Amino acid sequence: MTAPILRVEGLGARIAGQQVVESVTFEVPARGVTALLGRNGVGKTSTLKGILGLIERWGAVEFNGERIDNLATHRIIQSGIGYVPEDREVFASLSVAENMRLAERNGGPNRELVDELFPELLARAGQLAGTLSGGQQQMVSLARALVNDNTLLLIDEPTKGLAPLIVLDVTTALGRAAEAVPILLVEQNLQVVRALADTVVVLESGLVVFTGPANEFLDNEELTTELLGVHLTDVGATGDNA
Amino acid sequence: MSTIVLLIITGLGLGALYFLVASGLSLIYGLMGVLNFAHGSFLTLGAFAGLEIARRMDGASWITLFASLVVGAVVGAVVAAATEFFLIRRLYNRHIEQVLVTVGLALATVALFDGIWGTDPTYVTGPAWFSETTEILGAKVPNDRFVLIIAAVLVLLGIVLFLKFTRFGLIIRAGVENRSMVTALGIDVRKAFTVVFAIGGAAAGLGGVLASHYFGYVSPQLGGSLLIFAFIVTVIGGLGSLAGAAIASALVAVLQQFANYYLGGTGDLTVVLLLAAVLLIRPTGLLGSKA
Amino acid sequence: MSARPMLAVEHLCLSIGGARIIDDVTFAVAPGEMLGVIGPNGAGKTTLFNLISGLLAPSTGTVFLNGRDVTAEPIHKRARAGLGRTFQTSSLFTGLTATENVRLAAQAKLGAATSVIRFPRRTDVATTIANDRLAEVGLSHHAKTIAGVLSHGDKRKLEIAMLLATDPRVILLDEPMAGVASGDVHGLTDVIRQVHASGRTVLLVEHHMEVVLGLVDRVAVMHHGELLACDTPTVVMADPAVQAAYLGAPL
Amino acid sequence: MKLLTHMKPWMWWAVGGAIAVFAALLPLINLSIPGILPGPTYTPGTLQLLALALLFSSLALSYHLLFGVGGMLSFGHALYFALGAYGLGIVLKTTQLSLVPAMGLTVAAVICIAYLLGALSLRVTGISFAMVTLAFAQAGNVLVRRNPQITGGDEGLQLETQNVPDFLLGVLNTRNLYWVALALLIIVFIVVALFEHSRAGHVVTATRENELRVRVIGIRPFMVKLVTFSIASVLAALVGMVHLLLQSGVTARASSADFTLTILVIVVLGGVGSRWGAVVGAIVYTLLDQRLTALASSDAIAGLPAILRIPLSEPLFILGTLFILVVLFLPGGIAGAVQRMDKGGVRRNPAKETSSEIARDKIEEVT
Repeated sequence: MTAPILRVEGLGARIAGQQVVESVTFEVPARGVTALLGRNGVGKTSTLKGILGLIERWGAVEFNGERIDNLATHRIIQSGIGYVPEDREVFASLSVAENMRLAERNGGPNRELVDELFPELLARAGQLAGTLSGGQQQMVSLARALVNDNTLLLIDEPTKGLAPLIVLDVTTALGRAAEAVPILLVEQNLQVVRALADTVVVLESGLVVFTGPANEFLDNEELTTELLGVHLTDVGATGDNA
Repeated sequence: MSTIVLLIITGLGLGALYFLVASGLSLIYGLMGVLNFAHGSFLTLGAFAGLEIARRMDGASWITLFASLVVGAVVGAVVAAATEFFLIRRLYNRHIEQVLVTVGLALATVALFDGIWGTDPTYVTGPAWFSETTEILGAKVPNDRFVLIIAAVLVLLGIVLFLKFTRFGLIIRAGVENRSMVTALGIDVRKAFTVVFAIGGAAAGLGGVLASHYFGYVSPQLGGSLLIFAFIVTVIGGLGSLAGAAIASALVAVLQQFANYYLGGTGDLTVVLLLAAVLLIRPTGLLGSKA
Repeated sequence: MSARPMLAVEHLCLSIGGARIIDDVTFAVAPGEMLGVIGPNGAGKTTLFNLISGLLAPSTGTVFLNGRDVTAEPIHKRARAGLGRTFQTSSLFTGLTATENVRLAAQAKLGAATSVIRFPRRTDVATTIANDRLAEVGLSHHAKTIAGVLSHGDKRKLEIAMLLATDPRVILLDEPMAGVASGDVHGLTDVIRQVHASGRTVLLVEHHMEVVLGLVDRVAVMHHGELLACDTPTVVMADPAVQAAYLGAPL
Repeated sequence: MKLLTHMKPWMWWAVGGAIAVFAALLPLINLSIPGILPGPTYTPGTLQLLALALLFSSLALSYHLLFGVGGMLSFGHALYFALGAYGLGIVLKTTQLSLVPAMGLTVAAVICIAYLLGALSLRVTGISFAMVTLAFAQAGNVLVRRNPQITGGDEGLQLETQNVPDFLLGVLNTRNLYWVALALLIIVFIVVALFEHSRAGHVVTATRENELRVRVIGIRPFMVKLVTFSIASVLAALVGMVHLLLQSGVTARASSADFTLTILVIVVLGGVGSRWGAVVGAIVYTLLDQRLTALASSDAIAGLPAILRIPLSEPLFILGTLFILVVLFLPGGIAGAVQRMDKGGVRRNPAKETSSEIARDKIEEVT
């Protein structure tokens, strides 16, 4: 077993004086997709933001063997972490090209991969990002993270509110990205989790309650019911995935 | 007719001064959410710096004027950047406290200017051409008005081009929209804060030197009195909107001139009434988005 | 159904910058009914609540409360007409005590909430209501606690107590279980069940399927701003389109 | 230690009452505090200064109601102080009304103006509200300066003494004015405290915290904010009236933006959200201002090199700098600092971060 790329120990976080993450401890392996699961409001997004220092946090975060919990957000990102936020957060009044230019470090070494994954964005380079569809905005958001040479990606609900066909596109793109870079993924769509994740970490009330291989968790109906509040079998999980 | 032309051009000249103050206020507010009460002091300091240069050089030459403009802008920029770096930055995201610090700074600096330059106005003379007039459509327009208008247009153009074509401009435009996402792309947004303060300070310093020629004097109160109109202009134009500030500056100042001339010196009151009307009809200002 | 619906929306649409957030949604809720609203994240459930409670104005369409068109009314008028709601993230007056929070809501209902000459007393009606509602949700022991320091589950209970104090006829609950520990889910479920049993009409947005299926009379499924289905839980859950939407598209 | 934390509400009122009685006795006793007071407490000069401190305390309390309780950051509060002072001055000058009816008339006018301007300014919130109130106050300032035949312009307005009772006039009666100022402070303190505990007070506090939530439970916050704004304005006007009597006149500075900023400085210095803080802040500020002015014209300063002499001879420079330091390093002002000391430097609840919340903590204990 190789050393984990990210080690989170006793991470807590607070938004506007309110504690949203209690004490979270987990590791992200140096390859593959690790899915961070749990019901709405358990602190998944806050955990990602806490790792990046976007909200007030405490505890230890080690990236590539180095402590990053005392660094400012932009330093953490510069050290090689790509972030795709919930709700995309593209700059609506900037063009697609400007959104990309803002994100690129060292000239954007993975430009070709991005162009290949999202050819649509090339055609719409001059368009204001605010006028794109939800799916296209998600592509911009993903492209902003993929264009750089990162050693870890934090991706928050990339399929939220997207049409099924776009979900497929996004999943494919994430699968491609995961071949090169480990990913910590927050995702509600269990089909996507099943297709991508190797490991799952499950949160409840700001604490980690389960860590293990993805299949083991997803196949255990008792666990998914208790921890995610979803009856997979009740509604007929569609079995194997692409 | 000639009176109307004179009033319009004089109004635009005054509007240019308002814009030079309001542009910085608007940029700073848009990016950082800080209402900068010390902005008037940047202007006053720029004016005094220009004055000191003029005293040391040949008072009435064009070179002196140019030098005082440059020095005024540089001093404004440096002091504004220092204010951001040493005071505002320490209170990151605590907007009320940031406003309070700029209030304290405004009080302290005006008192300091009183101590250094005295409370009485110091009179300023520019190149002889400034006090001459040019005839336009029968109106004898004092020449300094043109300089003011040209300067404001150049500043507006400069800021727009800076925002559009430089990397800092890109960061600032993105930061106005969503500051935390800018840092989440690995960019140190605080540098942009300092840059914005410096630009605002430069515009204010430039405005200070020009204001001293427009009014014919410098006093420690100069910045404070212009600042209040700049506030009104920013609210009417829409908080954080540069274009709104430009339009409102012209509108407010021209209206003020007309009211002063035709309604017996009620310009200032008319401006406040205009503000009240805008608030009633459109609380977010002319070009403001959601408050 | 012959009874006039307590709450109805007709052809509700909301477009923001060309994007359809809510797309032609029509449904009605009978008096005393509990309707669950489910759907994947970003499907428009909270937006729907915001339209009903008046936080947002629809692009087109109408909202009826007890047969009356309230589409143009401001938030506080709808609240006074008997529409109460909670928020996804708990929203309390964090600097006031639990009692003070609930009392404010009771005062809103009783009128003279903003009276300068009336002082809250231990014996007045509003305080009595406040204490009763706190007892109802099981928070009496925290009456004097500052709301900001309550546990997450207790905050959600306090929100429901505030809601009850305004004595609403229609209640919109926006993810009441969000962030609540498993251990507290049952307690909170019981509270919601009681609220419904007292004859109130309830709309419930909730991710926690167990809670939804165990409580509601009918389920509405939202997807991409559209109403995919609206029927009893068994019928809705058998619908293949719903399965795909809720668990994610088959890959 | 933790003395304040364990005090019951009635104890606070008892302590306050004792201080008030002591303050009432000051003109009758011979107390000297060298370095702080210019002379013994029975002398008119000292009483004048103390009365001024009491008036500033009342004014700070009225601003506390607006900003600390209601969360409305107004930059135009001086307008209402000036309305009181100029209003009463003009009524006394132009009519034959005696003092009390003249005050009544002025209050009625202030209520109308405050209601109207408040209704307009409250259409916007936050920073816009601050700028709009500033603009209205500035318009008032312009009116005062541009109409010298009515207001005396920059020269200021002299008090017309014809209809003012004799016991409020003249240097020898300063102690009567001192007592009036003290009575006013007690009244303002009680009014503010009662308002904070009234239903409207709770609603406005709630609105400051979460305006949307207030609307969702069925209350329209606009009215209650307007009422708060109007009460704070009338209190400020009352202070302005007594100030007119105490100073035998009023100058245009009373309506200036600088004067509002001074009130803001006092409240922040004392601790936002704390009634006691506002009172203590005003007393500290007034005494400091007076002492610094004395210092500025002293020989010790005149002998210094320019780089030290110029800043030190400007009291406002020192006060402004002090204010910046308080904001940067002393969150919660004097009240916050006292409370931290009382709690032995340990904060009870780490979630309460902002200065106003720390100060609010204290209010909870008083109630």
